[in-house]
Amino acid sequence: MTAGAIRHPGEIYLVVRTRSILACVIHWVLFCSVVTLAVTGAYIAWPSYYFGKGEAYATFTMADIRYYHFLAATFMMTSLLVRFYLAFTESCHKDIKQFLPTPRNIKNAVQLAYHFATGRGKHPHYRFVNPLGGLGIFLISASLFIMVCTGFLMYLPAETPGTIWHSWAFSIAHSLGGLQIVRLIHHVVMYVIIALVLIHVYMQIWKNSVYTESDISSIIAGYKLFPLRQIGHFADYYGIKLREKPPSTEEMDSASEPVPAREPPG
Amino acid sequence: MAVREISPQKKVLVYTRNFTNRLIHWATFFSVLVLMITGYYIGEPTAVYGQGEAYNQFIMADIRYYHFLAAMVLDVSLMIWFYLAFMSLHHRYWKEMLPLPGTIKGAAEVAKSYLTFKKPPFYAHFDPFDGLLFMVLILFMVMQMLTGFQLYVQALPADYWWSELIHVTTDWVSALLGGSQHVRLVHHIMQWIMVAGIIIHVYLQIAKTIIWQDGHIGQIVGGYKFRDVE
Amino acid sequence: MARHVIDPITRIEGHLRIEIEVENGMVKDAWSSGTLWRGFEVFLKDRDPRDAWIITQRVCGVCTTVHALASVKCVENAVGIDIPDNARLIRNLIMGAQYMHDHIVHFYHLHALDWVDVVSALSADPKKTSDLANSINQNAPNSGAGDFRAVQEKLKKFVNSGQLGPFTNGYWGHPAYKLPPEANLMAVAHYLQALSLQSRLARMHAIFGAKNPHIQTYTVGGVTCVDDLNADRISEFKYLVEEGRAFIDNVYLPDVLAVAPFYLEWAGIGGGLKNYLSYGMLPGPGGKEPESLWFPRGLITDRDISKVHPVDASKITEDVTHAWYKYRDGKPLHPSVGETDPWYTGIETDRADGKYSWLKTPRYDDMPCEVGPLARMLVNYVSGHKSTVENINGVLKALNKGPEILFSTLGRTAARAVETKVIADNMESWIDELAANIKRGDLETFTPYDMPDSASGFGMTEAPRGALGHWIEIKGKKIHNYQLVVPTTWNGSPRDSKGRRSSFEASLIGTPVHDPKQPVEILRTIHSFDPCLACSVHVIDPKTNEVFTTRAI
Amino acid sequence: MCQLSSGFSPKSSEERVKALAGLDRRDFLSFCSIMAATLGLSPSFIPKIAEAVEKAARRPSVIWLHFAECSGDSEAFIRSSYPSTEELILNILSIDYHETIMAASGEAAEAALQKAMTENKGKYIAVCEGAIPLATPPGPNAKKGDYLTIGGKTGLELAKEVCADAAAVMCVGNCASFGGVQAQRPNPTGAVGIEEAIGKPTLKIPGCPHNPVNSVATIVNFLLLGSFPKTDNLGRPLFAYGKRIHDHCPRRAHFDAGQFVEEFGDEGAKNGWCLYKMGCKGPETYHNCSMVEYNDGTSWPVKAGHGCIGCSEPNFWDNMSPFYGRLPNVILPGVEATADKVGFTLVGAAAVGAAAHGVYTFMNRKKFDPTLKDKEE
Repeated sequence: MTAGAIRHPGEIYLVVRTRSILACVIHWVLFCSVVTLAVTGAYIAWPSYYFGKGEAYATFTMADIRYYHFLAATFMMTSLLVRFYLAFTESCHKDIKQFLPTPRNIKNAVQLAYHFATGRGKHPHYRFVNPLGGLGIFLISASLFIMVCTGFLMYLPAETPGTIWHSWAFSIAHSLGGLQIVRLIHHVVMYVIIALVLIHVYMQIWKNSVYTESDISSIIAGYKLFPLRQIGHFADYYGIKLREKPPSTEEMDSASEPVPAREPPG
Repeated sequence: MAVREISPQKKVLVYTRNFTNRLIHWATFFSVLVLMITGYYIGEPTAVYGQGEAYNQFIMADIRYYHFLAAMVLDVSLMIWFYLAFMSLHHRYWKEMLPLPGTIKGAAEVAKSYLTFKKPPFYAHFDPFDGLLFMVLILFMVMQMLTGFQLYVQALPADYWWSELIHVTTDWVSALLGGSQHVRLVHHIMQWIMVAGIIIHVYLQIAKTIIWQDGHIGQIVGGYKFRDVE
Repeated sequence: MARHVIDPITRIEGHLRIEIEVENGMVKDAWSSGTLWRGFEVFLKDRDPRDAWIITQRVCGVCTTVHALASVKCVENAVGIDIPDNARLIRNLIMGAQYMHDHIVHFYHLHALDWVDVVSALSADPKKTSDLANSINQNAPNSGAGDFRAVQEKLKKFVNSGQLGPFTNGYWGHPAYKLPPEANLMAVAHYLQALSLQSRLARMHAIFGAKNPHIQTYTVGGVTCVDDLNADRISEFKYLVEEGRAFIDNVYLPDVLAVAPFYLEWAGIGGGLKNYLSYGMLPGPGGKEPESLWFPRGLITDRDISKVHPVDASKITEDVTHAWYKYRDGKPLHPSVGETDPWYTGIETDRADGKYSWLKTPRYDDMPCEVGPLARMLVNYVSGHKSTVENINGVLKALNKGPEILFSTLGRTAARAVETKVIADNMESWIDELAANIKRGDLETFTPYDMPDSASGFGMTEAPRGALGHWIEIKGKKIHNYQLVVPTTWNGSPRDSKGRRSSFEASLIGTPVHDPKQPVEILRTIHSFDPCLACSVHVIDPKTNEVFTTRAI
Repeated sequence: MCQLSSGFSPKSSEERVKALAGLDRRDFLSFCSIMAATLGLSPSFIPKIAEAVEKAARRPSVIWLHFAECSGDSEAFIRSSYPSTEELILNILSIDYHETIMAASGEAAEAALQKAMTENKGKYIAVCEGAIPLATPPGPNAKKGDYLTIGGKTGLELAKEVCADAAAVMCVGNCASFGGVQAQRPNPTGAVGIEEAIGKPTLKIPGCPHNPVNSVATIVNFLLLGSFPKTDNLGRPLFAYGKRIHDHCPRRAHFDAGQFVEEFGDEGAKNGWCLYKMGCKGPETYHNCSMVEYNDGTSWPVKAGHGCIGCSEPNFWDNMSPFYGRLPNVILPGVEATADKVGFTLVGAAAVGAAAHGVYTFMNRKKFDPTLKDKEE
């Protein structure tokens, strides 16, 4: 028990709900479907071994893998779509604004990036998604959206011959420079997603370790723990008595302003 | 709305796992993952076919190589883990994992808490229920090591000191189980049991994180969790 | 003295313009211009060397496959690999099929209308035509009086329809046409037969080569059609070869021998240059070049048919004095160090010292050379190539003339016919070798390799139109420099810096011209070369990337 | 597009049958059934096709122009088997100008062109082969398009002149359709397809070279219905370019099974496995090669063990190359690299950046953790 006292002796933390369980579930559905898409996609791009021996008429490895790729894609699209809808609702505290690259968000993200990179300045405590993370999630979502579009542009001409979807997808594919270019985009953007996810995971672990706010449990259990001392100006709210009306999202975000440290109440 | 709710509970941060401890956990995790995947191929080699001339194809050889490599990582991390269980400056946990009367009682209490949702006493490192589960998992890992070495040594040149050492330390396993084919069988079956154990372990950590709001799962990443302020 | 322009020259591949000066009914001077520039070497730069053959094959759709072959050879040379025996045989078969097909198309569809008056055939007596056909060759197919009557009826209806299609504005009735109506009718019948036949013969390419034109079976390291190495495909190929051989033996060669006596004066016209160059082709077992080549590599100078000189590729230079390019110091350069700087001065320039063509002017050891079937046959003949010697002597005997008549327009056309027969007769031996390999269980068609980071190589072969060479320089596994020196560049190029003419221009000098507005005599000589312009116009690599300045629109 | 206003004065079908002398009835009907099959029509259309061909008493005038090309499409066209080239020339079409086969040269050829254009104004089919170079060569007297001159005119001038009065413009081959081989990077002559050069919609029969089955079927559709067949939005007839090669490939079962040729000449190649890993572009190419094959159904590239190179698609020389690779290279300013190289660099940079940041923050952890700082103070 000795180690417990090395950092933050006596620091009081408050459990702060950051996500609905629904949002957590969607995150992991999205994660699993993207992993499945990446793995099956890798096979489709480099089918270096063949699975299942036998006559071609009775073996369907590539067909099956493509099937799972498409299946995972529907999961991915559905969860992305549901999450997008929830971003406008209370159950996800209407967080759409936190993900959009608005000038304010970008400005805050730059400041935050500077802090993360150098350690200079005070650490801003964001209850939900911080502007830098929001920007990253925006980029990942946008990349996923590109994957959905290019995926459909390849899927529709192949799987829906003779329909309006076919000619529709075909026109768009050709205006982009042909199916081969669509394929190239689909392939390269996957690397972009891998890189962004890598950074995302690293940043979560890093924040979890450096700021001791339990960021990791936020995506699993839906809460974080904030040091009471450092979110002093919310103390009356976080402290003993609950305020009638919860603070607005803007108020939460502006928690990045330097706050004078106080003794924890109680 | 649920998401806006902020718990009035006050918590205090507690360091529960030092860096070495966490590192060992993840080394164990990744090596077991690799062992499971490569082991699946070795047990079910028709899963992947190599193409081309046999003299130029090394799929099974490569996969066995990574299996052994991962096993080495696991062996080393387990050894360090055992050493620290008795010698750690931070937390000597060997007692917490033995089925002593106190541990069993605590474990029963924790098990009850899962059913009644009544929060058990705070355990900084792991609760007695986990302790017993870890003991089981560790025992399985040790058995996998023993059976694994026994299988491994069959392919080693006999006049090699290293193989002599393995023979001396693990031949009794073969004798006990009744021949190398049974060793293989046990190695295979125990893996499936371990998979079940790992699933239970992961589930419990997530459940505890959600129910008790102690940031429990974060401790294996950041090294800390939280304790209620009385 | 009038200057006459013939533009476009038709019944050739590509865009060619000939200008002549006529004095006293004879050509006094001539200029040949290639009028299309595509820039192959520019876009070959930075490509994957393995793709080069697919791209370079598109320089010509008529002698398709020959650029493909030269290209895979030059990359294989750079990579340093030998191809399996089956690949060599399939390449030889495809090359042989190319010659059988291309020469027949050239003679009947690109060249025959220079000698045959289609309209005159309307007044022929089918019975006499049949007698004529049978007197030349007893095995002539479809040569009954009824057959010729049907052709004549078809032709009559066609002419009476008033829509002459491709025969519109032909030089019908021109005094240079000397065949009797019966011979004309026979030739027209064979024109139509050959039209159907060539479409069947093209299938030889398709069997192993996927399609024709532009086969798709080569790859650096061999061929891809391993799945086609079976009895079914081989017998299909064999029967098509037989069909082609029957036509060559019973129609093509007899036709040449039947028409030639009426145009014997053309054995003295259109000779042109005195040097003949052949790179040789069709490698034998082992594939070593030039040792194993079935058609030898060699050079004949000054029409001296007692001696063949060896060929050294490093003696080839290209000159741009009269071509629409600029060289920094104006001197002729070897292709591998050539420069690119297009400099277009307009089509109506002063021919004496101006630029007037997109073709560069290649020279071997500072000598203008003729390339093509005549050059190949001469080199074969002088080297003692057995079947060539037999067949040429047979033709000379039939015409009752000596070898000197070969140096002419007629000689060129005869050489092409002889070559077709020589190659067609040897097709079977390659098929048998291939069948024997398959029987032995040898299905190897590809040699694996690793693309070197940097290397250089060259590939030389013969296109139906003449000597073809590709040069490649690889850097960073990409094409750094790629050059082609192609047959029609040798033959159709403008003058060099010393004012010496190339083949087209030289061979036109002294040609009688009855009416410059109906230049059928000019066409005879030009067509005897089988010009192929698309491949001739190209640029040499820009080490300095200067060519990109030409992109400004 | 391309509607024909009663181009041919109908004469008695008897007269037309006479004009078809020499083509015996059986051959003729077999030609008609092949055309019906190619156009995807039911067998009940066979007599209608026969009638349409027979009724067109005045053969449609065709003016065939060559621009920047290799004549491969002319060569392909004369490989037609059903009907044979002879039938096409003598009985079905009136090919009034075609540099590769016409008797006349020079001025006589020019005159033939003018005659055909005047006599058939608004009714002839302009068949274009080859791209139009639009760039201006450097040089004192150069003007736009001088990389190609025919009869003293630039290709662009000729194309505009001839296509203006055509009933329809049909582009054969990839060069005429989309610019083709000379239009690949860096396109030194500024070559473009006919449509882009003349600014008028054209019907396209791309391919390198095109399959004569498709050009002839298109012409027969024209004779049968008085209009060209339905096309996709690129102007390619749907009957020939409506389906992907990949979806009708005889090797498709091996694709779905995951059985691939790893190297030319290996066991997979001998067993006719899928050429996907050899860079086959069947999955992105719309063409009917896998169904009609070439040269009278003899073979086609995938049958000969070589991957498809996508020759019916726009810019295939750039998009589909390297031809032995699955994906085109990524071209960034000053850099050309494979997609995977770009990807690995990207992911590698992210990983290295993360690791460097991790080390940096560990070394400077006091900066990040005010508690530690407080404690020291």
